[in-house]
Amino acid sequence: MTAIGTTTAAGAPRLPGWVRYEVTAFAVVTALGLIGYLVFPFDLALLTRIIAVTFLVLSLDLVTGYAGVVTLGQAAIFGVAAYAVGNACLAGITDPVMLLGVGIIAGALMGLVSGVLISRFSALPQLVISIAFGQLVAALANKLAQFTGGSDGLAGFAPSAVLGVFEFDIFGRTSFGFSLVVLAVVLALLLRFVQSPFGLMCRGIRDDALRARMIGTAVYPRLIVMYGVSGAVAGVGGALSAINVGVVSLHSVSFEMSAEALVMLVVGGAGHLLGAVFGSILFQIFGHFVGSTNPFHWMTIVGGTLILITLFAPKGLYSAFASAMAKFRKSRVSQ
Amino acid sequence: KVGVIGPMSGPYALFGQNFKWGIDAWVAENGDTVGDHKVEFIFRDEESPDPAKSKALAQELIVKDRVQYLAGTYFTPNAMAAAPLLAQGKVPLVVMNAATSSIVEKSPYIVRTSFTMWQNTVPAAKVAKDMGSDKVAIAVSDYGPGHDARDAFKATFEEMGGEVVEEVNMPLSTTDFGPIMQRIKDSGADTIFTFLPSGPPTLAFVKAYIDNGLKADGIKLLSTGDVVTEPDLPAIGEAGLGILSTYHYAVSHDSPENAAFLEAMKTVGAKPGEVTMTAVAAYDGARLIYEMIEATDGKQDPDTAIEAVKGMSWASPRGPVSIDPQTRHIKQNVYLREVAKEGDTFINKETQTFEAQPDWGLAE
Amino acid sequence: MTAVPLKVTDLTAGYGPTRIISNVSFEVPAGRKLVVLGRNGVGKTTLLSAVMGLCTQHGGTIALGEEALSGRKTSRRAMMGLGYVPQTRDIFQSLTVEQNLSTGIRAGSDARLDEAYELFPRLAERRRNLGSQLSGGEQQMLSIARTLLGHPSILLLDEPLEGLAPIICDELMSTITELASSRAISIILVEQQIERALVFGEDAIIIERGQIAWEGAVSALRADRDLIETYIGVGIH
Amino acid sequence: MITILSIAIDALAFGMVLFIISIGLSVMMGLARVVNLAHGAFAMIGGYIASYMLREAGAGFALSTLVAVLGTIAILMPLEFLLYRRLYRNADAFRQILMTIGLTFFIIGITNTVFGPTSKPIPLPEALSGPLDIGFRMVPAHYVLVIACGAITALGLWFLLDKTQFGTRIRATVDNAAMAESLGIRTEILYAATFALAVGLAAFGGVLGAQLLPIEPYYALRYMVIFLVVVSVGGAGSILGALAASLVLGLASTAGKYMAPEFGDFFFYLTVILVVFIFPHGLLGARK
Amino acid sequence: MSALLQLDDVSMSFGGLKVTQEVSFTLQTGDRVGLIGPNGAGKTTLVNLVTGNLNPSSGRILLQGEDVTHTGISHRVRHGLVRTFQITRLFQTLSVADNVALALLQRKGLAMGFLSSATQRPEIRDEWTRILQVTGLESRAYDPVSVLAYGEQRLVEIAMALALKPKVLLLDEPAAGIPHEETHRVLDAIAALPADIAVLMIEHDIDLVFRFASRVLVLANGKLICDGTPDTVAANDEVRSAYLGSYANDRRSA
Ligand SMILES: Nc1ncnc2c1ncn2[C@@H]1O[C@H](COP(=O)(O)OP(=O)(O)OP(=O)(O)O)[C@@H](O)[C@H]1O
Ligand SMILES: Nc1ncnc2c1ncn2[C@@H]1O[C@H](COP(=O)(O)OP(=O)(O)OP(=O)(O)O)[C@@H](O)[C@H]1O
Ligand SMILES: [Mg+2]
Ligand SMILES: [Mg+2]
Repeated sequence: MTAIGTTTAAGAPRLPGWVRYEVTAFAVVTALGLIGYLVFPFDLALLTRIIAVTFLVLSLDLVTGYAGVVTLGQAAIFGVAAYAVGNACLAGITDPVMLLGVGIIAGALMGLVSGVLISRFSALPQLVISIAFGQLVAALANKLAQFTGGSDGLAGFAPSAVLGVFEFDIFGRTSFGFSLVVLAVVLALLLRFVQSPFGLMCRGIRDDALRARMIGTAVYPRLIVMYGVSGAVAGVGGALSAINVGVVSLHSVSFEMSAEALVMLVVGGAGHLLGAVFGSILFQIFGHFVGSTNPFHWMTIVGGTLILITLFAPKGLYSAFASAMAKFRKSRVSQ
Repeated sequence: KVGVIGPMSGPYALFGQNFKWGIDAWVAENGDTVGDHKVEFIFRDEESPDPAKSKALAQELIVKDRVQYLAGTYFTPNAMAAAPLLAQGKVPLVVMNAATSSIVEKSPYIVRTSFTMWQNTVPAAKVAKDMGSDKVAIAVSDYGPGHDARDAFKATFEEMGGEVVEEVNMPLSTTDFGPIMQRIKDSGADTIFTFLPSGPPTLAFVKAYIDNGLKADGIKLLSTGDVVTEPDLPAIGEAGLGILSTYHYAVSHDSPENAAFLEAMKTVGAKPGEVTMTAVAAYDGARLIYEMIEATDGKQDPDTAIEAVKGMSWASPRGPVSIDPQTRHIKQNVYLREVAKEGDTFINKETQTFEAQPDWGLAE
Repeated sequence: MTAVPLKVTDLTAGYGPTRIISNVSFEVPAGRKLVVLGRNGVGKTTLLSAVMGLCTQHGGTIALGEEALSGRKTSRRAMMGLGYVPQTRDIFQSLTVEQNLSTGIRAGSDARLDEAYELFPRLAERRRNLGSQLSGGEQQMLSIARTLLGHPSILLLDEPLEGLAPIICDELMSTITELASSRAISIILVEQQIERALVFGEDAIIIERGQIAWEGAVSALRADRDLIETYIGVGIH
Repeated sequence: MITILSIAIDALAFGMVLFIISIGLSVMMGLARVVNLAHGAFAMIGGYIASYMLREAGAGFALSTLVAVLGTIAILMPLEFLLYRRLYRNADAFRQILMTIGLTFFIIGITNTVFGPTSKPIPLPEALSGPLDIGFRMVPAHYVLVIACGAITALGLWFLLDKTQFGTRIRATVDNAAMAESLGIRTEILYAATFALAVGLAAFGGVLGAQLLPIEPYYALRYMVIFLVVVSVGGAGSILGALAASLVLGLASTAGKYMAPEFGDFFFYLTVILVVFIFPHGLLGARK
Repeated sequence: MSALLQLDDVSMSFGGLKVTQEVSFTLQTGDRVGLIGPNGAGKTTLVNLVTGNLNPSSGRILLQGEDVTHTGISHRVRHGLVRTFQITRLFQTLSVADNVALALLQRKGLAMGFLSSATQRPEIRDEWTRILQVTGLESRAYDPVSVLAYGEQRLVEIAMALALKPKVLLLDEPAAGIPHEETHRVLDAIAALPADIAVLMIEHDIDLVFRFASRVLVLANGKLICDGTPDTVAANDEVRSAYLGSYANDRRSA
């Protein structure tokens, strides 16, 4: 259960000043966000929620797509971070940026813990440990009702204005703007991160852990660190979700959430950050669209679509898109 | 325009479906206009307890579809998530299921036409006492409503001098109840009080109760109506005969209003075997919304709207009900029912009535 | 199984859309031994897997006697008499040596495991070991023995000597030579140990960048070392 | 003492249910190398057929079970041809997960529309329903059926897969399909047979396990995690491993529920973690 | 000065099979040693014991004087012990350049960089370019390893070993699958290494061994049966009958 996605082009010579790549990504995300803002001014709540979940999918891509650790317990990190933010907010830390920090720290810590547990193993045992870990956290969240509100959810907290200026409004403009900026920044950083020596090494570990050991890499500690980074990213998502919604429920730590994130990742294409973003956005928009036009046959339609995707874009939509683009370019050149 | 949020897909889709049937039944009887205002219901899918998603839905309904009323919400956290939006959006919310007592406290613009666990459970404890039970084992699902049921039963029963000899909180995912039955048996209880959310496990629970010989030993089973919802009865079958439950509605309720309601349900396509109390809550919810529209003459004025329904009382398919002006929660009769067979169909036969029960959870 | 000639005409093949070998034609008459030589990465393995139907065939024909092989499933080709020893050995890791061998025996054939143990006594000692617990050379032996148990009429050997001790190489080459003559098996041998290959083979082809660069009798190669230097590398001898 | 014995009996029965219902998945994951998240859906189809046969067609229990098994295989074989065939050789677990989840959703959606959302009972014959007195306590009579069927299934499969040429060839194919083909093994047929076997087992488990895991549309997803856990703890493809895992986890779950029900899930998953830590290669040390 | 690598009475068995029996030898600075022996003699196992892939049941292993018998694999690599695999193990989805660059980064302690570029830093880039030239792989730098022919993958194995700048290099059949006439690439690559490191090569290509080694160890049934110069080994009757076969005659006649 390793070796997912191809990274053929990763080593191709890049133009000098390759930093531009990240800057471009930042600009593109922001631009896309602004377009979303202008075209769907009344759907900002949906777009905001999509962004929060996108962080979860990104974090999953880091451990699964890049480091080859298959997990169905990633939502535990997301959810715990969200609970941490909710509790911090109730305790009086209401500044959204500070809360984001709380989420990142909580996420990173949870990431390290799950890394210690999960990345010790490989293949099926690993998957099982991740499931068990997620279920344990979910069971605890249900039990520790004084911190989580149990099945009623943790509610009743309200973050203050972003930077003291932008109040959270009913149209969700502030939520959206705040989330979008955070996404653009984090994505740019991550794009850089996965090209770094550390990121490359993780991909090496994914391919063959023993080989990595044989060039002197201490595999286990690295996976834990990778998990920490991934946890921080999931923590951003959890924090945004808590800040924007004002309620944290058991759903955010649930198995369903983990599984859905995995589906989104695979739909987009694991092993590419942009694939994760793609998958998250497309899947949720599609799900929302089907859910609102035909809620009664939601499952049939979504199920059918997933099957079609595996038939026609087996490596995920991003790869399909990328190779279609490549073909298109080629055909133009040859003309 | 009214936005309805309910579980249209997923394991709870039956109840979302019932929301729709209930509302459709009301519209079928009363037309889709109030004065010269046309009423339009828009349905959105909440699927599972996911407040982030529900909040987005509520927000979308308010800002994009510009609804004047929100209704529905099956799950408590989802209702909680929508609450802060109501004041900002000037939109009242008619809760048609979510049963945690505190929901109505989250916003002055919330009214509830369903029930709360406390409301249904307190009478159950009284029933137990009346039946002569001394030692009760409580087995509830380990989540909010389960805890409410447990606390309500225990408080009431102990106050009346009964003894609770065993409390079991069962994980929601439990399907194998053998060991739990064994534990109850070992506790020496003479009666079991249970609450599980309606669904496949309820069936397994009842089966385990019978198959492990508890029924044969004369241990009584008492529950809230969720364990024996009408759609589940055929699956439980003969074995379920005689199970007692307390609830605010039985499909077999004998009244002209109920007969008319069931008739209307049929005309909108509801299958007789699949009607649940959520349809009634939705039906009554629609009545409130019509009332509110009339009171405000179609304008967006939540204060007037809510004022208009406070204290309102009417004859619902479940019996006489009223909206408590203080809590904005529905006051209603709670019935003791027994599973019985009438012809080929299994029903919950009402055998005793507890009149005009408030939400005991808020009354505490 | 009676021996039939293998005829390859204008074969073009590769992996997916990529073409690795193109327009390769040759013929192996029944009972003849052909050696295929060439540098690393020129397409020798690809040629053999194309004959087995394990990679994409883009053009040309492969025929076994009168029957065309192109388009047939690999398992069908094997049933028709092709036996293949891949370069990577491809031992079934989770089966024991004995079970590995038994997979080589075709339905209805009277082959016995003992044949394999006679050929490689080392395997008899290790019969209960899992495939994953064999040394490199033992895996090679197992792979060869497994294919031989299928009593193929045409044997495709991809660097079978790799990893074998010199003395085993000797024995193996003589066994195969003997098999070839006693059962009239045709053999295609890809081998980097050129000395041994030249002793063994009758005909030879040399491949360069996916095409046949030279073909002829082995004796010609033996006589003219320059040929080898030109096509394969700087001879050290 | 009686308590311990009593827990042991409950555990054995629950363990056997877990086994019967998970073993098809183990076969699929171990021998066809497909992480088949639609396993629950397959079992559910079996359950629906049995329920229909028993309640509408008035057939007997044994016949209904047989029809359920064969019927499920018949319904699903086209899927083997259309979908699963593409999954065997390519080791991309993600693609498998996605496709089988999609399939599960699809089946749930259809089932829900056609049969409605309520659960469909599988009534047992008189002799097997109701309580059975075993001296010191009453147990559900169907325990006997489940335990017997579980034991027979385990033995039969173990023989088929470990002792016959079919088993050897299947495992050869799993290890390296291209090589197996090169040796003349007809892998497509083997795969199809394995698929049929796994599907039949799923349906069988769905019917027999229905007393504890009731049949309804969301069955397909509701119990999938447990199946997956049992198979993985036992080691995919290992029959005895799956049996051992089922019994151990059944015991953990039963004892946990008896002693501290409010932590039921907790003990189950804690045991899972402990077992994996102690036996990282599957309970019976699956090979490799 | 202590030996670079020293084995004292190292033993190991799989179940009942004694694969390594009280093997002792030392490798000194500058040693070029061949390790030969029949198939299944325990050569690969011996390498696995030295690198830490397997644990000996008794005996000691010293690396530059330090007892590493019970330390982890990566620890030994960081102390200069590097091997190649008989059956190639590479990062299959990464490009050839990335494979080599990873080894370089690891050696230079740069592998924990989080936000710098991996393969394109000048000092890394120059070095992998050079290594790929030495091994004749420069034209395949950007191809993923998975599309390389098997023989080419073996060269990548060697390239990665070079990138790690070993003190002790263990080569497990480095030339298998490379045409006889091209094995000089392997020798060239080794010759390009600093003279003061110790190299141990397992190989069945006896020509190559004898060209390369100044000393040959012979292993049979887990025991060292011979340790000497190529000529003494070739003349040893036991070695000839158990291992060399016709080769010994060829050599004499050559
Ligand atoms: N699976 C594959 N996908 C794409 N290209 C491949 C694949 N396998 C091999 N190639 C390419 O095909 C070419 C020929 O490979 P092949 O394995 O046939 O060479 P070979 O002559 O057998 O070499 P060697 O002596 O090293 O075994 C090589 O350039 C290789 O990169
Ligand atoms: N995991 C294992 N379990 C049991 N036996 C094993 C295991 N690994 C190797 N062996 C056995 O140990 C012996 C030595 O194997 P090793 O790989 O060291 O041989 P080798 O000398 O490298 O041979 P070759 O030249 O063929 O590569 C072999 O007979 C092999 O079957
Ligand atoms: Mg080759
Ligand atoms: Mg070896």
